[in-house]
Amino acid sequence: MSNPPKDSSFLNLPRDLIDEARYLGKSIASAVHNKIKDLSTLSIERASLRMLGIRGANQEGTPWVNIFTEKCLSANLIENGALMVLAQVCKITRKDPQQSVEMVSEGKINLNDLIEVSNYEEIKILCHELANKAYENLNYKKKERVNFINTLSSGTKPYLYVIVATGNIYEDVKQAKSAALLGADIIAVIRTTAQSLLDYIPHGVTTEGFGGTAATQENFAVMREALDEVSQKTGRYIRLVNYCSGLAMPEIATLGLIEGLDIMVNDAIYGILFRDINSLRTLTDQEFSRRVLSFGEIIIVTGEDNLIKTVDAREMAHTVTASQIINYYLALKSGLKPGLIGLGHAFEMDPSEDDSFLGELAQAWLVRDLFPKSPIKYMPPTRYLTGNIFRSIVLNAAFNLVGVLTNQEILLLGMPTEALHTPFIQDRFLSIENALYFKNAAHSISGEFSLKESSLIRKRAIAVLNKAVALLKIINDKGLFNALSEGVFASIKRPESMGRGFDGVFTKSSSYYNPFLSLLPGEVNGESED
Amino acid sequence: MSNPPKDSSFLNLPRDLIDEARYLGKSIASAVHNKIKDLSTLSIERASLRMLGIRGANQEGTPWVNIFTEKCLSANLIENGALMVLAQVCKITRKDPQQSVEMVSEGKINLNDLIEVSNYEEIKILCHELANKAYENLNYKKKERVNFINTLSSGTKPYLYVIVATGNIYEDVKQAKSAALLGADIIAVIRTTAQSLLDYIPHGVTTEGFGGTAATQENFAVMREALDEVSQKTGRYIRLVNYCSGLAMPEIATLGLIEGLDIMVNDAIYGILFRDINSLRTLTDQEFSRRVLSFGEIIIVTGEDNLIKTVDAREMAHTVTASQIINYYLALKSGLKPGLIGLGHAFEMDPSEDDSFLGELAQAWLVRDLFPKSPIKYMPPTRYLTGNIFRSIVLNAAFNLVGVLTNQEILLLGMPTEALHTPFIQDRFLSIENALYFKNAAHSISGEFSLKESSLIRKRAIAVLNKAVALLKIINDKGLFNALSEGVFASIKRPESMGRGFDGVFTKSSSYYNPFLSLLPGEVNGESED
Amino acid sequence: MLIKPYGDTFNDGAIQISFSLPLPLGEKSKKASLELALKMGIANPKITFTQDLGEDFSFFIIYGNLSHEIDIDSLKISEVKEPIIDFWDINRLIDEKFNRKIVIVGATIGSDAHTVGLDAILSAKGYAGDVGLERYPVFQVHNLGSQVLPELLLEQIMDLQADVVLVSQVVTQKNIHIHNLTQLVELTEGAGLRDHIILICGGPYLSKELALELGYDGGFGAHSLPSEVASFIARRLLEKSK
Amino acid sequence: MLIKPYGDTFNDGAIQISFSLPLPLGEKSKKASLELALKMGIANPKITFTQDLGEDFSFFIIYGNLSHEIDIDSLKISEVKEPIIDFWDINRLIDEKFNRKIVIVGATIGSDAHTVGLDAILSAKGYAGDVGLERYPVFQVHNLGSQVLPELLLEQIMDLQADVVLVSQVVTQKNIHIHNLTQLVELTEGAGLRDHIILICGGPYLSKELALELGYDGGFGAHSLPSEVASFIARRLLEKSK
Ligand code: B12
Ligand code: B12
Ligand SMILES: Cc1ncc(COP(=O)(O)O)c(C=O)c1O
Ligand SMILES: Cc1ncc(COP(=O)(O)O)c(C=O)c1O
Repeated sequence: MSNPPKDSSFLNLPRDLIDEARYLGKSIASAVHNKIKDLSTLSIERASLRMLGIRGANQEGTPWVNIFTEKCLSANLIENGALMVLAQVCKITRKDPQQSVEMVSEGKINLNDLIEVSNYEEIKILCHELANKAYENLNYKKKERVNFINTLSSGTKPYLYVIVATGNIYEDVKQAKSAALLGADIIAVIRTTAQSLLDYIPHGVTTEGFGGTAATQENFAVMREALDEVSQKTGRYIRLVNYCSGLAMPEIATLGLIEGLDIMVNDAIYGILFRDINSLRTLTDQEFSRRVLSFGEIIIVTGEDNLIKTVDAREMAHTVTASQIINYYLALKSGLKPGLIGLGHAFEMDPSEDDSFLGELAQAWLVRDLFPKSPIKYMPPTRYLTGNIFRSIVLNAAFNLVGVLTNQEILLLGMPTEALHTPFIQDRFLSIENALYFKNAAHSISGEFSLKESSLIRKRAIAVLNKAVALLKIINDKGLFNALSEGVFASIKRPESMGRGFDGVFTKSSSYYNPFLSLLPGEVNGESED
Repeated sequence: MSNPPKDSSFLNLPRDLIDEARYLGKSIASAVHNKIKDLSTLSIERASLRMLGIRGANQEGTPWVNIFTEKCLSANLIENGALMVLAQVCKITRKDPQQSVEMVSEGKINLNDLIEVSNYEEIKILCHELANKAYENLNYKKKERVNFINTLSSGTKPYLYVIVATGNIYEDVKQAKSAALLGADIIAVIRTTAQSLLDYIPHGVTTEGFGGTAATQENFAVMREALDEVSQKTGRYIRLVNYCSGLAMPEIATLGLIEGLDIMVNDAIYGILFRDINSLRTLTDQEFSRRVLSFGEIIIVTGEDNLIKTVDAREMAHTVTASQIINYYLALKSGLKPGLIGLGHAFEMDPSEDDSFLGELAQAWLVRDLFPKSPIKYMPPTRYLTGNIFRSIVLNAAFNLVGVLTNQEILLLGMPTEALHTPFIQDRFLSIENALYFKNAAHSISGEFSLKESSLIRKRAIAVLNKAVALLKIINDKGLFNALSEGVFASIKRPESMGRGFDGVFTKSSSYYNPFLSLLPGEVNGESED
Repeated sequence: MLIKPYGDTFNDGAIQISFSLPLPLGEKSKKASLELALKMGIANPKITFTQDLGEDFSFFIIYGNLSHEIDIDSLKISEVKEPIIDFWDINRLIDEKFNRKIVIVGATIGSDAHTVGLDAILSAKGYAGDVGLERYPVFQVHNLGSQVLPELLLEQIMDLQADVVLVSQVVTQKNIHIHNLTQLVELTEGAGLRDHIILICGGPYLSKELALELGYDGGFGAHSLPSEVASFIARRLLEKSK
Repeated sequence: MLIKPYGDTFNDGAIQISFSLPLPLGEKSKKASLELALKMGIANPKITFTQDLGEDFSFFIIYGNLSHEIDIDSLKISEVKEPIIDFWDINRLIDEKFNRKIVIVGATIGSDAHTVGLDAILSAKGYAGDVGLERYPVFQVHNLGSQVLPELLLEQIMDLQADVVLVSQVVTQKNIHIHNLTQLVELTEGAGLRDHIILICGGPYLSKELALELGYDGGFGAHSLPSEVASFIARRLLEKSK
C-alpha cells in the first residue's frame, strides 16, 4: 500500500538529529524486548488458541478460549503454554482442537488430572503439527485474499478513511457501503465504549453498542462481506479497519487475520496511558499482536493523536514524535516492515492561534520526513470543533489540504458534526466531498514548492524534533517502563505493577512451547533504515 | 492602503516578457487617449455640474443635471461645455449654480435665447472661479475625511470585502453593520439590476431594488454615515464601495468623491462588453471618472472576473491578464497612482478539474507579480457553486487560502448561498469566519516557500502571460477600438459606432471649456514603473 | 410505508436547521429558536451553535428529531417525465408536418443580464454535451440576448412571426421575475398572440408548476437540457397542429 | 411582538434545513422531502441540493420561508441565571457555616472515558481562565477519573463521606448517559444516601432541565465554568443547612 513519497526530505532536517532519534528508538525497543521476552499473557494464549481456529462461547457468552485458559491457569499449567495443554487433551480425547477445548471448558475433562505435560517431545510435535496446519490454512486464505484484492483497483493516495459507529452492525453496513460508493477507500468500524477493558472478545453479531459497535469475529465477517460486495461494485478494493488494542489485543489481531481486515489501529502505549492497562501486559501483548499482523500483512496505525487531545498540541507536539519513534522500532522488532507501520498524528492545534496552520504543516512534514517508507495516518481536527458545523467544514478543508500537500497516505476524514454525535450518513458524504476536492484539485501540489531555509515551518519542525530527542534520551536512560511510571507521556503515571490485566501476565516456564512464536515473522532488520 | 507585497517576484517570470506586456499596455493606452482626447459626453458634463454641488430632481425624479444638459444639447450649446453654459446663466440670473440649473430646467430661462456663449473670456473666468471654489471645498472635505480615517485603525491585510444587496438601503445598513462588527473591512453595496443602463442617477433614498440597491447620492450618504458609526464602534475604519460603471459612470465617480466612498468598482471595458455601452462613450467616460477618483484618492477595482464567468476560465485566463494590463495603463493615463489601481481577478476554474487548485495559484501569483505596487482584488468562486452550501464553504476555504498564500490585498468573500440568493445576514458571518481562520492561522505563509523551477504553477503562469502578450500585440496593432469591434474579448463584438449611449458622445468645440480638466490630476509617469 | 429522516438509525428523524432571528443573542432568543423548532415538529431540539450577529440579530444551528412522517405510498408523483424525442426524429417529424422552419425567439427579459442559461439552451454548443436548438435544422433561432424589455420582445415576436418564445429569468429578488413574466403574458394576450405561440420560460429558480401558474406552456428549472426543451417544443407543435 | 426568522427582510422567515431520507434519490424522495418541509411549516420550500447516498438513501438541502412565528413577549425565560458568588465569599461563607472542608467526589461513570470536561471543573487549572474546585480551600476534591462504575462510585461516596458528588457523561449514543445517570440515583436512594448529598451531573449534551428530571440537584451543559458550579454548590449547601 505504501510507495516512497515523492519528496522524502522536504524539511532538510539535520541528519545527526534524525540519526540520534533512530538510535534511541532502537535502543528503547531492544530494552523493552529484553524485558518481555520471557513473558506471556492470558490473551496471547487465547489468541494462540484462536489461531488454531477455536471459536464460540458458552450459553452465557463466555468464549471457550477464555474458559479454557482460565482452567489452564487454575491447574497451574498455563506456563507451559495453552497450546501444549490443548495438544495433550487432543491426544487423550482424539478429538479435534475445537471439540477438545469445549470438552475441557464444559468440565468433561478435568485439567487437574493432567498435572503435567507428559510425553513432552511427542506432545510438542503434535502441538507443532496443529499449529502448522492452522498456519498453512491461514496462509492460504491470505493468499486467496491477496488474489481477490489484485483483481481490483487499489484506489489512489491519499486514501480516504471514514468511520462508522452506529452501534448496530447492520446500520454500520449501510453507512459503510454508502461511504464506499461515495469515494471512501477505508472503513473503520469504531468499537463500543470500553470494549478494551473486557478481557475477552464478545461473541456474535451485535446491534447495540455505545459510541461504536462491538468488535466480534461475527461482526468482522458481516462487514468484510459487505465491503467485498461494494468493492466489486465499485471496482475499488475497500479496506476494513478495527482496533487492535485493549486487554484482548492479541486476540483481535488474530481475528483480524482470520477475517481479512486490512488495517488495525494498534499502539504500543495507548492502552497503558489511556485505559490504565498494565504496562508489562500491553507491551507483551503488542509484540505478539504485531507478529500476527505482520504475518497477515495488515497495516498498523498508531494512536499518537491521543497524546494531544487533552493537552496543548503545540507545546506537546514532541511527545507525538517521540512516541512515533518508539512505536516504529517496537514494530520493527515485532516483524512489521516499514511499509506496514502506519504512524498516526493529528491536526489538533488551537485553530485560533496565529500561524497554527504553519504549525500543522511543520508537524505533518516532520512525520513524513522521519518515516519515508511508512504510511502516515493523519487524523483530523476534533477538539476545537464546535456545534458550528459550517466552521468544522472549514477546518476540515484546511486539514485536507495539509494532508495532500504533505503527502500523507491516509486521511481520516473529519466530520462536520464531530462535536455532536457519531457521524450521520450525510456527514460522511460531506466529508468525502471535501477531501475529494483537494485530492483532485491539488493533486500535484506536493511537488511544487521548496521550503525557504529560514522558514518558520522548518524552524518549528527542528524544534519539535529536538525536544523529541531530549525526551527519548530520558526514556532510554530510564527504560520505557520506568519512564511510564514517572509520567513522561501526558503526565500520566503508570507503575509497572499496577493497572488492568497485570494478573494475566505470567513468566513462561522452561517447558513453555508455542509453535506460533517461531512460525510468525520475527524482527525486521536492515530494511528498516534508509 | 497598499504596501509593497512581501515577495514581489515569486514566479520569477522572464523579464523580457513582462517588459513587452508593459510596453504594449502603454502603447494601447496612449492610442486610446489620443482617440478620445477631443471628445466629451453628456455624462461627463452632468458629472461636472455635480462637481459644483448641483443635486436634486424634478417631481418625476429626473435629475436637474439631466434636464439641464439635455437643454444644452437641444440648444446646440453642449459642445462649449455645460459649465460654460451654466456660468453664463449664473451671470445673467445672478443666482447660484443650483438655482440657475433649476431655473433652466424648469424652463424659466430658455437656453435657446443664449444662442452662443457671449463674453467668452469673462464667462471662462467665472466658470473657473465656480469650479475652483467647488474643488477647494471638495479638497477640504477630503482632508477632513482623511483625518477621520487616521483616528482609526486601518485593519490588516488581506482586507475582507463583503457585499450587501437586499435592495433596501435600510436593510443594507443592518447587514453592513453586522458584517463590520463580525470582521469585514470593506462593504460593497451592490446596485439594482441594470442601473448601468440608466443614463442618469436615480434620486433619493430607495428601498426597492432587484438583486441590489440603487446607487443614489442619498443612499451613499445613508450608508456612509452608518459605516462611520460602526467604524467608531470597532475602532477599525470600514471602507465603502459602489460601482462606478454604466452610462452614468462619471457622475457616480463624482458622487463617490462627494460622499466619501473609498473604493469603486471601475473597469474601462466592462460596460462595452457586458452592457453593450458604446466604446467611445465608455472609454471617454472612464478617463474623466478616473481623474475624479484619483483626486479623491479612491481606489478603483477592475472587473476582469467577468471575463471568465461565461467561458472556460483555464482556457481564457490570458484575457484576464491582458485586460488587467490595459486597465492598468489606462488608469495611469487618468492620473491614478499604482497604489490606487486595484486589479480584479477570480477563482473561477472548474473545481472538478485535476490540479485546478494549482491553476488558481498560478493565476493569483501572476497578477501579484505583475502589479507589485497595486492592490489586488480577488473574487471568489461563483459559477461552479451549487445549492450545496456545504461544498460552497469548502471551495471558499480553498479560495481564502490561495488569497492569503499569494498576498492578495482584498478578498471578496464567497458566500455559501452564492447559487441561491443575494446573501442572508448569517451567510456573511459564515464567510467572514471562514476567511478569518486562514487570515490568522496562515498569517505568515506567503513567506515560507519558493517555487521549484520546474513547477507546474510557474509553467502555467508563463504560458498565460505568453498568451496575454500575444493578445496585447493584436490589440496594439489594431487599436483597442477595432479590436473590440472584432470581438477579442469574450468573443463579443462591439463596433465603435454602435451600442448604448453613443448619442451622448460629442466632439468638443474649440471653445469648449471645463475647468475641472485642468484641476483634476493628470497622467502619472515614472512612478508607475518598477 | 411511513418514513422519516434518517441519521444513523431507521426513522430516527435526524434533521438539521439553521436560521437567524431579529433578536440579540440571549436567553430570550435561544428560547424563541427552540420554540420555533418545536412548532416545526422537531422533538428534542438541541441548539448546537449560537452566534450574535450584532445589530440585534442572532444565528442558530439546531439539531433534533423530526416527528412528522410521510406515507410514501400516498405520494402522487406529478407525472412521469415526458420522454426525450431523438434529434433526428424531431427534425423529421416537424419537417413532415410543417415543411418549413419553426421560428424560435429567445431573450432574457427585463433588466436581467444573465445569458448563460438561455445560451445553454439556444446556442449550437448547447449544455452538458447536449447540442442546442440552433443545431436543429428545423429550428430558426433568434437569440435576442439580455435585458430585452417585454414590450420590445413583443415587437420582435410579431416582426419575426415567432412560433415559439423562450424567455429566461435568473434574478428573482423581490419577485422581479414574476413581475416580468406576467407582464409578457399580458402583452401577448393583449396583442391577440397568446394562442398562436408556444410560450416557455426557464431559469434556475423556475419550475414547471410556477410556469403553468403564470400562464406559460412550459417551464424549465436548473440543469435543464436543450434536448428536453426541443422535445417539449416538438410535442407541443404536433399537438397544436392536430 | 411576533417574530420569525430573518434572512434579509424583516420577518421573511428565511430558513435552511438538511436531512437524509431512507429512499433512493428520485421523484418520490424529492416529493417526500418537500412534503416534510411543508409539514414543518415551511412555505415555498425549495430543494437547493440533492445527493444520492447509495444504498437507498438520499440527502436534501432545502431553503424556504417559515410560516410559524413566535410572540416574544409571551416567552417565559425559565429564570435569571443564579449569580456567581465570588471565590472569597464562597470560602468565607462555607467556612463560617461548616467550619470544615466540604468533601467533593467526582467521576465520569460507566464506560465513559472522557475526562476533559470533569477535569475542567475539578482540577486546579480550571477552564477558560476560571480556577477549578481544587483551588477552593474549603473544598476537598477527590477526582476518581474515568470509567467508574456507579456501584464503585457509591462505595467511594460512602467511604469518603462525600457531601457533593459530581458526575460527567459525554457519550450519549443510544441514551447510555440516561441509563448510567439513572442507575446512580437509584443506587444512592437505595443506600439511603440521596438526601445527604448534593448530586450534580454535567456534560456537553446535558442540561439543567434533564438533570432535574433524572433526579439530580443540578446539571451543567457545554461551556460551564467551575465558578458557576462552585456557586451552585455553595448556595445549595447553605440552603440545606438552614
Ligand atoms: C455568471 C453570473 C453572473 C454574470 C452573468 C454573465 C452572463 N452573461 O450571463 C454577471 C457577472 C454579469 C452577473 C451579474 C449579476 N448577477 Co449574477 N450570477 C452569475 C452566477 C455566478 C452563475 C449563473 C450562471 O451562469 N449559471 C449557469 C447556467 C447554465 O445555469 P442557469 O442560469 O440555471 O441555466 C440553466 C437552467 O436554469 C435553464 N434555463 C435558464 N434560462 C432558461 C431559459 C429557458 C427558456 C429555458 C428553457 C431554460 C433556461 O437551463 C440552463 C441550463 O440547464 C450566479 C450564481 C450561481 N452560481 O448560480 C449569479 C446570480 C444568478 N447573480 C445574481 C445577481 C443578483 C446578479 C446581479 C443582479 C448583481 C448586481 N446587482 O450587480 C448582476 C447583474 C446582472 C443583471 N443585470 O441581471 C444572483 C441572483 C439572486 C436572485 N435569486 O435573485 C446570483 C444567484 C448570485 C447571488 N447569490 O447573488 N451574474
Ligand atoms: C477529546 C475526545 C476524546 C478523547 C478523550 C480524552 C479524555 N481523557 O477525555 C479520546 C480520544 C480518548 C476519546 C475517545 C472516545 N470518544 Co471522544 N471525543 C473527544 C472530543 C474530540 C472532545 C471532548 C472534549 O474534551 N471536550 C472539551 C471539554 C472541556 O468539554 P466538555 O466535555 O463539554 O466539558 C464541559 C461541559 O460539558 C461541562 N462538563 C462536562 N462534564 C462535567 C461534569 C460536571 C459534574 C460538571 C458540573 C460539568 C461538566 O463542563 C466542561 C467545561 O465547560 C469530542 C468531540 C468534540 N469536539 O466535542 C469527542 C466525542 C465526545 N467522543 C465521542 C466518542 C463516541 C468517543 C468514543 C466512545 C469513540 C470510540 N468508540 O472509540 C471513544 C471512547 C471513549 C470512551 N470509552 O468513552 C463522541 C460522543 C458522541 C455521543 N454524543 O455519544 C464525540 C462527540 C465525537 C463524535 N462526534 O463521535 N474522545
Ligand atoms: C490507539 C487507539 N487504540 C484504541 C482506541 C479505541 O478505544 P478503546 O481502547 O476504548 O477501544 C483508540 C480510540 O481512538 C485509539 O486511538
Ligand atoms: C466591473 C463591473 N462593473 C459594474 C458592475 C455592476 O453591474 P451593472 O453594470 O449592471 O451595474 C459589475 C458587476 O459585477 C462589474 O463587475
